[in-house]
Amino acid sequence: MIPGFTLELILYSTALGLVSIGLAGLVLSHHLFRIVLALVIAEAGANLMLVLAGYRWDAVAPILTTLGEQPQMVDPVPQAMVLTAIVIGVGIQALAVSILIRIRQRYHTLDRNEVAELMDAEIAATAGTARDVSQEAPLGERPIPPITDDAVQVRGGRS
Amino acid sequence: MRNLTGLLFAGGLGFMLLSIAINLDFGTPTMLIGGAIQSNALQKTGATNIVTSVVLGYRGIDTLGELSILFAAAASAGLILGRRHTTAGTQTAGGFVLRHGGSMLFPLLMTIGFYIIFHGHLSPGGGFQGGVILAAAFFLPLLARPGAQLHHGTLSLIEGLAGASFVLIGLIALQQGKAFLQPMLIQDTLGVLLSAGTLPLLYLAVGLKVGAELASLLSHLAQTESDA
Amino acid sequence: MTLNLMETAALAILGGAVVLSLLRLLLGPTAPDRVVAADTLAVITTSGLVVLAALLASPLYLDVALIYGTLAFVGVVAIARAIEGNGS
Amino acid sequence: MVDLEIWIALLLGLMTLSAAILVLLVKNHIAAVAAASVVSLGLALLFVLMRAPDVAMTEAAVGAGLSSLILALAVKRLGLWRIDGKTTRSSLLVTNTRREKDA
Repeated sequence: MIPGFTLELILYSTALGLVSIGLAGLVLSHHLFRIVLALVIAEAGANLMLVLAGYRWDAVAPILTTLGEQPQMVDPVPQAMVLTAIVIGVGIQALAVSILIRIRQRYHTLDRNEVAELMDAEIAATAGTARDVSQEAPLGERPIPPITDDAVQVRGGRS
Repeated sequence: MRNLTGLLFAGGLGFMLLSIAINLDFGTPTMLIGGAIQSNALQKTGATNIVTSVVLGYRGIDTLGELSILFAAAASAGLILGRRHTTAGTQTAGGFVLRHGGSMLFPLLMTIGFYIIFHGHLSPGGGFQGGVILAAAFFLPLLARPGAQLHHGTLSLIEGLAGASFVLIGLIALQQGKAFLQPMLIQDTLGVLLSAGTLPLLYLAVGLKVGAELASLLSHLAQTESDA
Repeated sequence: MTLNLMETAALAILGGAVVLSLLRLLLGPTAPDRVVAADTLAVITTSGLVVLAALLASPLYLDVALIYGTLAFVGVVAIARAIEGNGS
Repeated sequence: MVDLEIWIALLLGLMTLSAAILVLLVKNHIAAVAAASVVSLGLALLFVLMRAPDVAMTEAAVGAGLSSLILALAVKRLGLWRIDGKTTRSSLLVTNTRREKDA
């Protein structure tokens, strides 16, 4: 065996790779559903890293099987944290999915840039102002216009 | 340009974590808190599964917080999806194998779920895992027969009662002059099913709450109207 | 610790099975190929968990295999219903 | 024993990482969901190897059952089961060419 090539190193690089892949997917993907999947991967990597923090190479699982003299055990505290983190992760995932369903119903697309553009246009139409063309050159100062009747209707109407 | 920035960000984060890793010694944690918990858990809580004694005994109020986060996620997902349900019968029903396999698997899944919940203080498992299994068991008939409905009123009733009994057990401990949610240890033999004082009751409450929440979340997701 | 013949054979067979299904998962030209490969990996994992429980000499890990075996069915059925399509 | 664990962890880590890359690269969304369930499968085995049976059980229940259930329902509700990854804007056009491009 190569010295320095330990189990912890393999586990750590797996966790590191999962977090990096998840983050890269989070920034690079253009499809919103793919972004949710990337979030799931990054979360899995973070869980692996947390459990690795309490791992001992010469220990047994933190469950007592005999009374009396106990063998060395792994740290139970990170495991208890990860236990609840996984269940909460699935709740967050369901929430993200339901938001995606709403976005799809309203804008009929799931591309990140298109959704952002449509949302911008809708906000601008509701407020009765012109849209910002780009982030670098905004339109300058805009007085808040009085709310007209059709703006009120737009706001309250379509769902 | 934007892709390049993203890749640079991910790569830089990976490099940072790697350079942190060189200075850490994984595999031999010092375990100051963990060691103290391991030597005291059996006398203080009576559970042979030390993870259970950490989740419910030492960090019980954290678990209450996690339950409320899960409740908030499920409630807001239901709020976002709304009440507009699709009409029954638009989906194709499952085939013969799926329908009868689902009916035969339902009692098996219920048994496994309650086994996992009730043995949470003795062997690996507990309320969170058992609750997930219960939710899957109740959702399986919906997968086979799309027209079927889960009764949302009953689910909210179970969820509310389970959450209230979790808090109530904590308050009883407070009333007996202990800290909130401190486990009340009844002296009995270790390692049998009815041991560890109030911990199995707390895990039963957690399991029912998680199961009811996830089942109602899944049926909301399955029955929402799709216009794709 | 030395492995006896049965354990060596079980590990070799499981490793080969994992590699083969992983190849199908990575190469598989269509989506149903990949889904079937994932299902096969779930079955292999269930038996792998049992072998790990035997290697670590502790019956505690058998519960994990039980849960995995029953719930992988539910997940794969859901994915199959999604492939079936015409849900709307 | 430790040597054996290293080899097992190497195989599982490679499986997890390649499935994670596949999640981001594959075009079809259903295949991506299947690959995500493979990621959590590898994680459950790694947790068993790290002597954490509680966490492994949670990961097995959530990753194999509930997460793929939710994501598969989402694929169905979002109508992604017939759309290739890139061409999201017109599902009509994709439906015609789906025979060739289905992957």
